[in-house]
Amino acid sequence: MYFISIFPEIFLFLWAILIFVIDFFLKEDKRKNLGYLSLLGILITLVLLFFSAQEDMFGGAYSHDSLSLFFKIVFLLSAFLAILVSIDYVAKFRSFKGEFFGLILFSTVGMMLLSSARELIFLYVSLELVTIPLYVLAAYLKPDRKSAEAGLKYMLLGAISSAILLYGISLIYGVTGTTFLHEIMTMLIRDFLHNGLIGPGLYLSFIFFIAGFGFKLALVPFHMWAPDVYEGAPTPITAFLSVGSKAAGLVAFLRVFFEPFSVYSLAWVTIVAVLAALSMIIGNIIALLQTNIKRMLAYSSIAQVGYILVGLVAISGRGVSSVAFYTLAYLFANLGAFVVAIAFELQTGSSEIKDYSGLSRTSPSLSLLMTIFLLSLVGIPPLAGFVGKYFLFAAAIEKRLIWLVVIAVLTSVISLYYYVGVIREMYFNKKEGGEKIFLPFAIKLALLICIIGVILVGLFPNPFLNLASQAAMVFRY
Amino acid sequence: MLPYSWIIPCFPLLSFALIIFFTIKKPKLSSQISIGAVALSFIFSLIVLVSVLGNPVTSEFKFNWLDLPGFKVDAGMLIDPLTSVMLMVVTIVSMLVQIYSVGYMADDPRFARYFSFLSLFTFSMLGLVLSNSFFEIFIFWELVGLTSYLLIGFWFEKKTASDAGKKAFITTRTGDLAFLVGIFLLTTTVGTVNFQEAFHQVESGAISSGLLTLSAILIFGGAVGKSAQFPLHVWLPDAMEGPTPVSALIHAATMVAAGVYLVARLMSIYALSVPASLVVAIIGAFTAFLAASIALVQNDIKRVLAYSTISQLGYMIMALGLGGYTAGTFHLMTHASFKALLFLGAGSVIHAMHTNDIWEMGGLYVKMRTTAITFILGSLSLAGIFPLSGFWSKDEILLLAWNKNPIFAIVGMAVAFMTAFYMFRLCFIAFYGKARDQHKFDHAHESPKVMTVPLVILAFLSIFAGWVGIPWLSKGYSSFVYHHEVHHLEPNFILMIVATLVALSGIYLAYVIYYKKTISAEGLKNKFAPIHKLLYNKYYFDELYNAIIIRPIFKLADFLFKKFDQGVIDWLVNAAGNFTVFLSWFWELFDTYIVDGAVNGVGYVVRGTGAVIRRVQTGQLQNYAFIIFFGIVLIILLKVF
Amino acid sequence: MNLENGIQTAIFYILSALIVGSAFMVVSLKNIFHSALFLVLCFFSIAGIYILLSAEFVAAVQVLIYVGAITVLLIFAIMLTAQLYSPSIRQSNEQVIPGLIIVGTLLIVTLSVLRRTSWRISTQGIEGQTIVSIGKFLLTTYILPFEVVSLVLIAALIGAIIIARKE
Amino acid sequence: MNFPILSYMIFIPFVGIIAVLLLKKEQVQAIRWASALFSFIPLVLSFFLLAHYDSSTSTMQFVEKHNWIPSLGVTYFLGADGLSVPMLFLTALLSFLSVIASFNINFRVKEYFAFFLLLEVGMMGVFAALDFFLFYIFWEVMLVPMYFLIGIWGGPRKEYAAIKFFLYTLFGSVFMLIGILALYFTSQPHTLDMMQLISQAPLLGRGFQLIVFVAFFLAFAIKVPVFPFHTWLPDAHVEAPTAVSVILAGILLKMGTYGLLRVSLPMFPKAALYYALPLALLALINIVYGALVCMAQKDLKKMVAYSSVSHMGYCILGISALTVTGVSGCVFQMFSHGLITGALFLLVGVLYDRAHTRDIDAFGGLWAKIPVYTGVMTLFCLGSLGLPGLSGFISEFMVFIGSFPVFKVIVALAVLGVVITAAYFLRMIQKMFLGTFNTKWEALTEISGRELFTVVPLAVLMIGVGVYPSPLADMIKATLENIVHLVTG
Amino acid sequence: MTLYHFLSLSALLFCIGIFGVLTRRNAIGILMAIELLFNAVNINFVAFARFINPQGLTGQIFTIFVITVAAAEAAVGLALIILIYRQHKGVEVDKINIMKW
Repeated sequence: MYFISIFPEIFLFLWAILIFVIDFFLKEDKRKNLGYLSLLGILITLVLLFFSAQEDMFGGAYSHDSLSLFFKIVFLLSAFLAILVSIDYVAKFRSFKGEFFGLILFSTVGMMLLSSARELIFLYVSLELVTIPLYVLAAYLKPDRKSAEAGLKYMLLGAISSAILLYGISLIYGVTGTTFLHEIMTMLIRDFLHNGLIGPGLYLSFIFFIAGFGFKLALVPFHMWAPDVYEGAPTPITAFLSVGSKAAGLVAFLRVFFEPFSVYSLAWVTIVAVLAALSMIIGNIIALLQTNIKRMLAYSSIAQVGYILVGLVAISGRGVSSVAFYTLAYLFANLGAFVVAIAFELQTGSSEIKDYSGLSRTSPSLSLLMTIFLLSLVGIPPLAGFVGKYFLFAAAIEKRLIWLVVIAVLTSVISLYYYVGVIREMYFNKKEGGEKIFLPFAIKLALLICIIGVILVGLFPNPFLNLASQAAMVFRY
Repeated sequence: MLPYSWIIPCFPLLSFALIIFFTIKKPKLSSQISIGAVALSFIFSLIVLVSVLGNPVTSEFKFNWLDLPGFKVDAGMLIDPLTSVMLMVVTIVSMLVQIYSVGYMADDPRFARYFSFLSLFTFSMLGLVLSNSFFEIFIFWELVGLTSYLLIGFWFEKKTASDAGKKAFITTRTGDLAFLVGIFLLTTTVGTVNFQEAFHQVESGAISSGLLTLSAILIFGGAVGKSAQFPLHVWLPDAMEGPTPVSALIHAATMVAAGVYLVARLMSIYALSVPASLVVAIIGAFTAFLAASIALVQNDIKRVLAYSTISQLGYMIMALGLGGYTAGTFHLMTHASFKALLFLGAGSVIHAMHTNDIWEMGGLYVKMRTTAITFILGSLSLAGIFPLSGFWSKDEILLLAWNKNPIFAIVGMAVAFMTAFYMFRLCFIAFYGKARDQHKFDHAHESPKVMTVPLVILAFLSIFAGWVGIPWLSKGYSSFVYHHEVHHLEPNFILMIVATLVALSGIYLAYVIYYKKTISAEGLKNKFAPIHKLLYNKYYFDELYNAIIIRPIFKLADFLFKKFDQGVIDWLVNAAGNFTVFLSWFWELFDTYIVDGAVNGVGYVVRGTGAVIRRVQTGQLQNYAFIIFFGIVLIILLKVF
Repeated sequence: MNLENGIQTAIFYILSALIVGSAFMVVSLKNIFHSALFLVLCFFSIAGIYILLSAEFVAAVQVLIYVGAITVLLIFAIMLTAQLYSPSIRQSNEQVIPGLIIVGTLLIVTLSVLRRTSWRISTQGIEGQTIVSIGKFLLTTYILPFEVVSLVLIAALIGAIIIARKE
Repeated sequence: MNFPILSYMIFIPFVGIIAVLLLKKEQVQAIRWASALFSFIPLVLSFFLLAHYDSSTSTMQFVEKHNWIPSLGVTYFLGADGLSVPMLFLTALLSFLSVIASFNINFRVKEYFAFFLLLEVGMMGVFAALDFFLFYIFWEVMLVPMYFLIGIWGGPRKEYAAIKFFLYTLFGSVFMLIGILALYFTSQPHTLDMMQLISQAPLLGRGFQLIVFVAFFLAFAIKVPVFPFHTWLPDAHVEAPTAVSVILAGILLKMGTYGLLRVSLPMFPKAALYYALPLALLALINIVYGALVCMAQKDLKKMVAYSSVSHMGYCILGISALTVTGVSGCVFQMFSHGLITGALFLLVGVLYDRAHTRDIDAFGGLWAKIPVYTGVMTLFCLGSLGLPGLSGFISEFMVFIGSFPVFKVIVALAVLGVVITAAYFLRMIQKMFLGTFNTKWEALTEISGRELFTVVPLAVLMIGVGVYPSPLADMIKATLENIVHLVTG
Repeated sequence: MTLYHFLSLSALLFCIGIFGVLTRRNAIGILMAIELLFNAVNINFVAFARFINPQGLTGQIFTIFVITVAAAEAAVGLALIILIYRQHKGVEVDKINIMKW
């Protein structure tokens, strides 16, 4: 038997509320256990997800299909890992330990809704549900000036970007007179058949949409917030941002641009392609000079989005499935790297790359894992990152986007340099008095999940690929 | 028996292996093994000779060694009269020299190694003689080169010695380049590396005369290198740094003759190409004259002999160039005997005197009679005095030259004259007159039996070996070793007499100057100072080569490494550097580590741009907002309008 | 053109003038408190525009939430963040000129685009009680966003508390 | 045969890695012997390979094919033919010997051997893989351990050398990746199976071939390395620890030429013909340039490194000739250069361990002190300078005779390389071993049994191939004939 | 009084808002400017609702949602500003740039 398709979201939301409630009755030091509770919630949601029907609801405003399924899994995974690593991290907060998890869950619910949203009001509102908790979470380390600054920057720029998005939405609404994606599609197709050219108003709205989603994806030139926020925010949140909210932006992008806007794909694809190229180039180049690992990973994640879009601009089933697949691969590798960073930070309180020197001597296994994650991000086979990139490039090449792929591969060569920079610190240099990094159980578990993910997705990508290609079948090309 | 003659080279090889791996610590045993081995090969080659004499035909034995389309090699042996003769020469000389060495090298720390090298050499030389294909002969060709390198540099503590070895190897190898290319040219055209087949193809006109000439000349380049012909003759005199017996064996009797042997072996090619054979003849004649003239004024006993060797080799080459297959090889044989004798003699003198400078010797006749007598016999033979071996062979060549082209005959005469002169200059200075260095003279003594016996044997040979070629013999050398058909030259008495007279006059002149001293050597020297200087410095060949070849190459190498591998790259780095300077009031660019390599150049640029771009990330929230809107406006302007 | 239209037009232009003027004040005044007040004015006149567009309910909401809630919040915050009446503080940064350029171009571009776009103007106007139909819509078609926005509010609420609370 | 011998050869070292990782850091001896064992088994297997290989046909043998990632058309497809079998054998042999040679590593032993075995996995895989995806994976997998091996255990400028190597090779291989994808999508039906792609090669358009050939060539040329891309080599070779230099020179360089033979020629016949002359010219530059640069070297190891540049030039020349003899010469050269240069690096390492310098001029007259070492060293130098009777000669000769009919002038010039090679090797020998003994080295000890054990097999093979090459020739003949036929038709 | 009038009005307002965002040093000022942006959008929506689909009224509904969310964002934003104020004793955003490059 199947639940109604929105049931998982409802459940997770209620669970979040439950967390808040229990939080009142727990003593400050017990509250970290709420983390395990929320993990349980996520697991249950995951299970429910597979037992919930794939159908449209609310007159097509909400639809749970293979695409949203895939991305909901991604969201839940990233939330799971983020919470897992937070359990020991929350010790840094003086208060509101419980709410931390609750807000993450809220944001996750938002993402899940977003991935199913096929109506613009709903899409906008759930987008806000994703981001508003994140504003708070980014500023969660209150005494830390960096954290507060990150929160403010994120919030203000986020508000601006959502205003831009709204303007775009309003224009679309003006052109088509509706906010339901499928209706918009029919309208646009009619226009298209009526007069092939794209109207300027529509074009403007496309651009505003790209800008709005580009902000969430941290796509050049809308990426500026990312490095600062990533650096300032509590590291688990940085991890969550770098995967969860990106994926959210991605899925919204797919929904909007591949269903209604696909008619005029020629109009927007070049813009996106160019922005992708810029992201790869700028992200990688600036990352070369970073000394803080969080900031470095921020820039690298900007570049990674560029790679993802390489697959996207090849508007094809292969392309979309490659995007989905790479998101998964990227999730494991990137979160893995962050988990290591968190473990290191928890012990040494530093996230400077130079402090990693000699890590391979004091805690070899940790540095080995880090190496694997980073190499996966570079795209060294047989790790997940490689298969993902291969798939992306394959999609692009199939569509003869050679120039883009050339840029992609060259920049990935550049990226090698800074990823390996960390490895070099860990393995080649030695530091006196570096002590072994202690790994709490939760962190161990997170690392285990990530490493298994990276290697499994790399060596036996079949099931994941099938899932991804099913997700891609949602759209017509 | 013939099919089994592959055994001949195997004995020395075996002994080489044995010595290297087992008896390197037991000098006595090693020498016995080595000598025993060569003795065995001598016996077998004797058998071969007999059987070939029995029916003088060319017989080949081969098996497939490598089979690729376009490159099929049958390893094997080619046995004909020439081969059998060469086998004899090689085995005899090598055997005698090894016996002699037992005495000469008696107190050398690396006695065993010395013999192992000798065996290796004998093996390679025999292999070379037996080869049946260009490929195979080239292999052994290189191997003898190697052994000669090892043996010249045997006393490697002496810088001069190891230098000489290197020089020899590289110089000959330069010749081998031409040889190699020639082989490529010929074999790829006729499609086989086997001698017989190649000859057959060539004679059936499978290759255009132009190509044939070219390849023939190129291949001759190999001979020029090995046989120290002009312009690659410079290595041989230096090679005298090696132990004297080695000089006798390798640099007088056998290896240097390999070039001559090669030309003889390829007679059917040269016969078909007039220009090529002409080149050969001219080179030979020129070298003969050149070397002889240099020999006139040298003071180092071995160097005199070395130059005489060069000139004699030139003689043979000239003969072959003139189509004198018989004459050339005949002289090769006789020359082997008396030149080996002379070297060994010189060796025993040096052994006694511990010096090479003839002006420190003198009056040795009384001290070491056997050596002196044999040496003088050798000299006579070399000068070509009736009825010693030298006479017959040289006469054969002169006769041939006279019939073919008198100019060469005249050159030959001149050379003969000079030869006689410098040999006896040597004899008179070394063995007669009074001792110049009393101290050395007192310590001088006759060499042990083990050294003198070979001298005697060789002396015997250098008297009688030539008699097999006496023109009046009905079944002489010429009717045994010949190319295609026997051409029996009518002996020419006038020529014989003239030749003898020339030789005698040369001897007389030497007698007058260095024995009677009626003409002062000094006077002459001063009178012809420039010429003397020129000759004394061997026409400045070494200096020339050093200036025009060796130094430039090193310069080039240095340039490529220093300037190019690092320079170009530096240039890129600087380019990157300038780029960064131009781009930047940003210090990040300069704190990067020192780099070389284009990659780093690029890296520089990338980092530079990075440092520039990152400055946009000011941390100013409103700049970020600005960028966002700027981007949007830009896109709109680009796309919508 | 008939009188009613004329009046409407006149009102529109007055309101527009108010809106733009006050908005400009908001972004340019040295004294942040004054600009807050101008913001209130701006919101009111926008409400007026809504009424012109026969969206009474929206107008009401505008007044309630914006004027009632948000501006109050803003002023409250301004009070909290002290140093108000010190005109010595520069209120605008050095981005004025580039900002003007960007904004100007954007404005021109947008206007021309909007001008050149062919809108599907529907002939009939809004009739009857909009409030009723809006209510219907909110509880039928748009029930989902309606629910979700409540989550947003909860999240914002909790968040605001967490952030703002002193430790 | 259904026994998946290739998979075993590839993955037994991997088992070795696990074994090594399970051992304790302190159990140095155990780690050493374990890795020796796990690199020895593949060697044994490779003998089986040689024994069971049927040289009469050019078809793939020991084939293993399983579906892996159907949606990408990726299969787990292994196989060996006359081209790969010798390389696999060489890999197994050199890896084993290098492991033995690495016994003197005392610093972070565990990691060292783990990386080393991983390296072996990669190399084996490259030579056995017949599916492009698989090929690329192994190709890349090697880079990582190599990076660490150079970077951790290398010489003074190790980090620089390591990252340079990594960047260079990755730069090349990403273009190969693009090429692979391009091939995949042009093939009908889409496939990554090399054999099928080869069979489809004639269908490819000329322009397409010309472009994609370059993409692949970049990757291979950097590995070889061909002239403009060679600058990573001296750094990497010089800084790397002995055993790694051996692998670098012995195997990694061969992958470039192997790739050219396995991929570039059969899949882009038209391009191969088109680019033959430029290739030959590059080869010429490699040969002469490399040799000349050797002359200028003071550092022994650097000299050997540059000599590789020169020697790999012969391989390229042989390939560019597109004649069976030339290509066989190339394969011969690959094999013999693997043996000789491997041994040379081992010997250089032996000396360096004792003297702690590689400055040629610092030595002198060593023959008197360490005759055995001198003898072996001289032997290999002679092999390297192409002395007849040793493998170097036969391969060079084949290359020359194979390419002479095609490029007369180029070959005639390339022969110069032979003399220059002789010159710098003899110069080196003379400076180090001849002349008066430099008493500074009184304490120098003779080469040890273990070290001797590492080079003797190589010497035996070198002489064996040199004296009687036909076994190897017969093994590769059929395959190469097929390849050349595919190109020249 | 056509649709274009209203759209131009909103565009104007939007641009003014952007100007404020770009130039206001005071964080609260920026927040106000952002509110202007939202209002501009709202005008768009309502105008479209009026002229494009009068029976649908989607625009008006959207406006309501926007207003609500804006309120929420304002709340969070102001909280953040207060937090910043506590740390920096000021709310000038161009002073808040610990993190850069």
